[in-house]
Amino acid sequence: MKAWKAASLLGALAIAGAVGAQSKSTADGIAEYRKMLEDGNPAELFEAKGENLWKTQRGPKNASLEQCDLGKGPGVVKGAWVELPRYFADTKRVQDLESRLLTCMETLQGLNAAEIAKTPFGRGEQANMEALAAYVSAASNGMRMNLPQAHRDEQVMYELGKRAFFFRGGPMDFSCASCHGESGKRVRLQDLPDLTKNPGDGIGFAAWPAYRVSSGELWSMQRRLNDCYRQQRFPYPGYASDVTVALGVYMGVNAKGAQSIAPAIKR
Amino acid sequence: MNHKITLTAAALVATLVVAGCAALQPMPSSQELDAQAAAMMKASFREQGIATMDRIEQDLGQKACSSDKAPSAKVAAQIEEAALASVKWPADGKYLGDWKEGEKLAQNGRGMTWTDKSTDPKGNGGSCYNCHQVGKAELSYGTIGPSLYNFGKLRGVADPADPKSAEVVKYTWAKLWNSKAYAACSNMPRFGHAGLLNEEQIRHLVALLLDPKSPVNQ
Amino acid sequence: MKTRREMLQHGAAVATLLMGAGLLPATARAQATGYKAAAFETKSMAELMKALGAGAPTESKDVTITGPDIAENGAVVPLGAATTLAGVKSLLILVEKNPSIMTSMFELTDAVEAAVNTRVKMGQSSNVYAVAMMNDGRVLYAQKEVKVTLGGCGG
Amino acid sequence: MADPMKIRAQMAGDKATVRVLMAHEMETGQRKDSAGKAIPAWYIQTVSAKHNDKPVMSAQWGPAVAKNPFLQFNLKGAKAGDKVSITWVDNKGDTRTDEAVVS
Repeated sequence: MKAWKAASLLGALAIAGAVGAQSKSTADGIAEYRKMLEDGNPAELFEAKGENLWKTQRGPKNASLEQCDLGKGPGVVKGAWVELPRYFADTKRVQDLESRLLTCMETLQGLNAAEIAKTPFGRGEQANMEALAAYVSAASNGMRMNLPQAHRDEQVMYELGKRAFFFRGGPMDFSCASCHGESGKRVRLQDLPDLTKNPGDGIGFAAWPAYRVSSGELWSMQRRLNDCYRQQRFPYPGYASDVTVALGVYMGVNAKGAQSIAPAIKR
Repeated sequence: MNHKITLTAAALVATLVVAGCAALQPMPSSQELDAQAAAMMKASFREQGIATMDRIEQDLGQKACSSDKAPSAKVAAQIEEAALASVKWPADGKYLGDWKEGEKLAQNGRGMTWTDKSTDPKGNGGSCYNCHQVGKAELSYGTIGPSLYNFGKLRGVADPADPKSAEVVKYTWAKLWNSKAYAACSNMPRFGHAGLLNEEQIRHLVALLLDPKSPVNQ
Repeated sequence: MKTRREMLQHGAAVATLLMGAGLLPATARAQATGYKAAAFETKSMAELMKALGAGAPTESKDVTITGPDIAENGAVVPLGAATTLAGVKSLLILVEKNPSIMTSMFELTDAVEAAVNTRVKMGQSSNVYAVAMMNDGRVLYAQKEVKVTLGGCGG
Repeated sequence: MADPMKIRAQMAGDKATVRVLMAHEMETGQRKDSAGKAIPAWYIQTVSAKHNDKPVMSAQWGPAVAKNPFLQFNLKGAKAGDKVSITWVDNKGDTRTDEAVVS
C-alpha cells in the first residue's frame, strides 16, 4: 500500500512537471481521487474468494489446488507471482500465472483447460480464475519482480515478446509501443508506464492483477492484455496464447526489481 | 531385476540428453526469432467480429516501424512519399465542415474494435483527446501527441477561406487523411487512408482545428 | 417500519411519477422492509425533502461533504458526510444530476459518530451534497462540485 | 449465495473505525446488455450495523451506490475484542450477515 501511494504521488509530480501549471490542479485532483480509493480495495473480496477456491476440493477429481506447483514447488504460493512467467519442466513450456493455473486445474482437478480458456471473461470458471489470480498475486504483495531468465526458452520468449510489443498493425497502426514505449505520456488523464524498462515500483506489470473501477471486476494480466489488443483494434488474442505469455515475459523481465502492489486498484 | 535397472538407467540418460540439449541449444539468430515471432502472431490471434485476421498482415510502413529502431532515412522517405501520394483530396474542393461536429468526433474514442458492430466510419470517433490537448475546456486529454490548442491561430489562419490559408488547410487535411505523409512512423492513425473516418468527418475535424470560432482557436 | 404518513407520501409520489413519465415506476419492485422507495425516486432536493416529510434545508458550516474535486471514473466516486453537531438523526449523500438525487441515507444512533463514507456512481459532473437531518427537525447541508472525467481510450 | 463481506474494525483512540467491503453487483436497472435488453435492477437496499448485538446504525441505499460497495463509519466507546456485525438486504430479498472482531 505504501508503495502505491508513493507511486501515485510520483505519477502526479511527473504530470505536473510535464504539462505545466494549468493542469497541475487536474493532476492533483486525480492523485487525491486515487488516494481516496486506496483505503478499501474491492480486490480483497476477490482475494478471499480465491483463497477459498485454492483450498476447496473441486472438479471431477475432487481435489484442491494446494498441490499446484506455481514454480516454487507444489503448494508454494508466496513469492510465485513475482517470478512468473517462467519455464516449467513438466509442460516443457514457459507459462504465465493464468496458463499455469489452467494446467493445475486440468491435471489436479480434472477440469477442462481448453473449455475454461474459451469461456468469456468474468463468467463461470473464468470468474474463478480472476479470484485465484488475485489470491496468488496478493501472496507476493510487496515483493520485487524477479523473473528467471536462465532457461533458453525463457530467453527466447523474451525476444519474441519484444517483437510482439513493437508489432504495428490493425486499422490504426498501433503497437503496444505506441502507448507504452516512452516515459511521461498519458492517454486522457491516465499515466502510461514505459514498459520497455522498469517503470518503477507498483507501476505497469507490477500493478496487475488489479480491481478495475470502471468494470467493477478483477482483471488479471490476461484480461488486461486482451483489452489492450481490443483497443489496438487487433484480432482476438487467445487466452494464455503464446503472444500473451511472451509479452508477460518481456514486461516482467524489464520490470526486474519493481515492487509488486498486486492486486492493485485501477480506474 | 537387472533388466529393469538397465531400463531406468537408459531413461535417465535419455532425460539428461534431452535436458542437456535444451540447455546447450544456442539461441536462435535474430532472423530466426523474427520468423518465430511472425508465426506466433498468426497462431495466437483469431478473428472476432469485425476484427479480422488481415489486420495483422502488415504493410510496408507498419513493418518498417515495428521495432525499437527507426527505419533508415531512405525507407522513411519512401513511406512518406507514398503516404502523401495516397491522400484523397475533397472532390468538391470543400475542406471545412462544422467545428461543433468536429469537437464531438474529437471526444469520441469509439470504433473498429471487435466489440463494435460495423466498420462503417459513421459510427467511429476521431479519438483526438486520447492523445492531444484540443479545446481548453476539456481537462481530460492525452499527451502522446502535441497540444493542438490554438492550432490555426499559431499558424496565422484568420480566415480559412482566404487563399493565404490554403497551404495550412491542405496540410491539415493531408495530416488527418494520412499522418505518415509527414512522419513515416507517426503514432497517429491514417484516418482517411485506413477508412476510419469519411470525408465529411475529416472536414469537421479540419474545421475544429482551423475555424477561428472553434474553441481550439480561442 | 413505514409510518402511515410515509405510506401516503409514497403513494402520492408514485402517482406523480406515473403522470410525469407515464411509466411503471421502480417502486413496483419488491422492497426491503421500511425502505423509503419514494425518497429514492425524487430528482431534486425540494422533492426529496417533501418525500421525507422534512422542512426546507439550509446550508451550514457545521456539515461537511468530502469527495474528490475530480473523479477519474464516474463509476466509483468516494463521498463522505459528517457533522460536528450533536443530535443528528440521519445523514444523506446526494448527487444533484443523477437520475435520482439521493444515493444513500444513514440513520444514526449515539453509538456512532456522525461521519460516514461510501462510494457512489455519478453519470456526469455535478454538485454533491451532505445533508444532516437533525432530531429537532432542522435540515442542514453542505455542497461541493465533483468533476467526472472521461478516462482511458474511451472505446 | 453472495460472497462474504470483508470487515475491518480497528481501534483509533477511543473509537473503532469500521471499514466494510461487500460483494454485490449494484445493478441500476438502467443499463442494457449487448442484445439491447434492459438489465434488471439488483442492488442492496438496507444495511445495518450492530456492536456486540446492539443495533448502532442502519442505512438505506439506492442503485447509485457503487458496485462492490464500500462503507466506513466510527463506533464510539468500542474496545478491542468487541464484535461488529453487518447485514445487508437487497431488492431481491437476498441477505448476508458477516462479523468481525475489533482489533
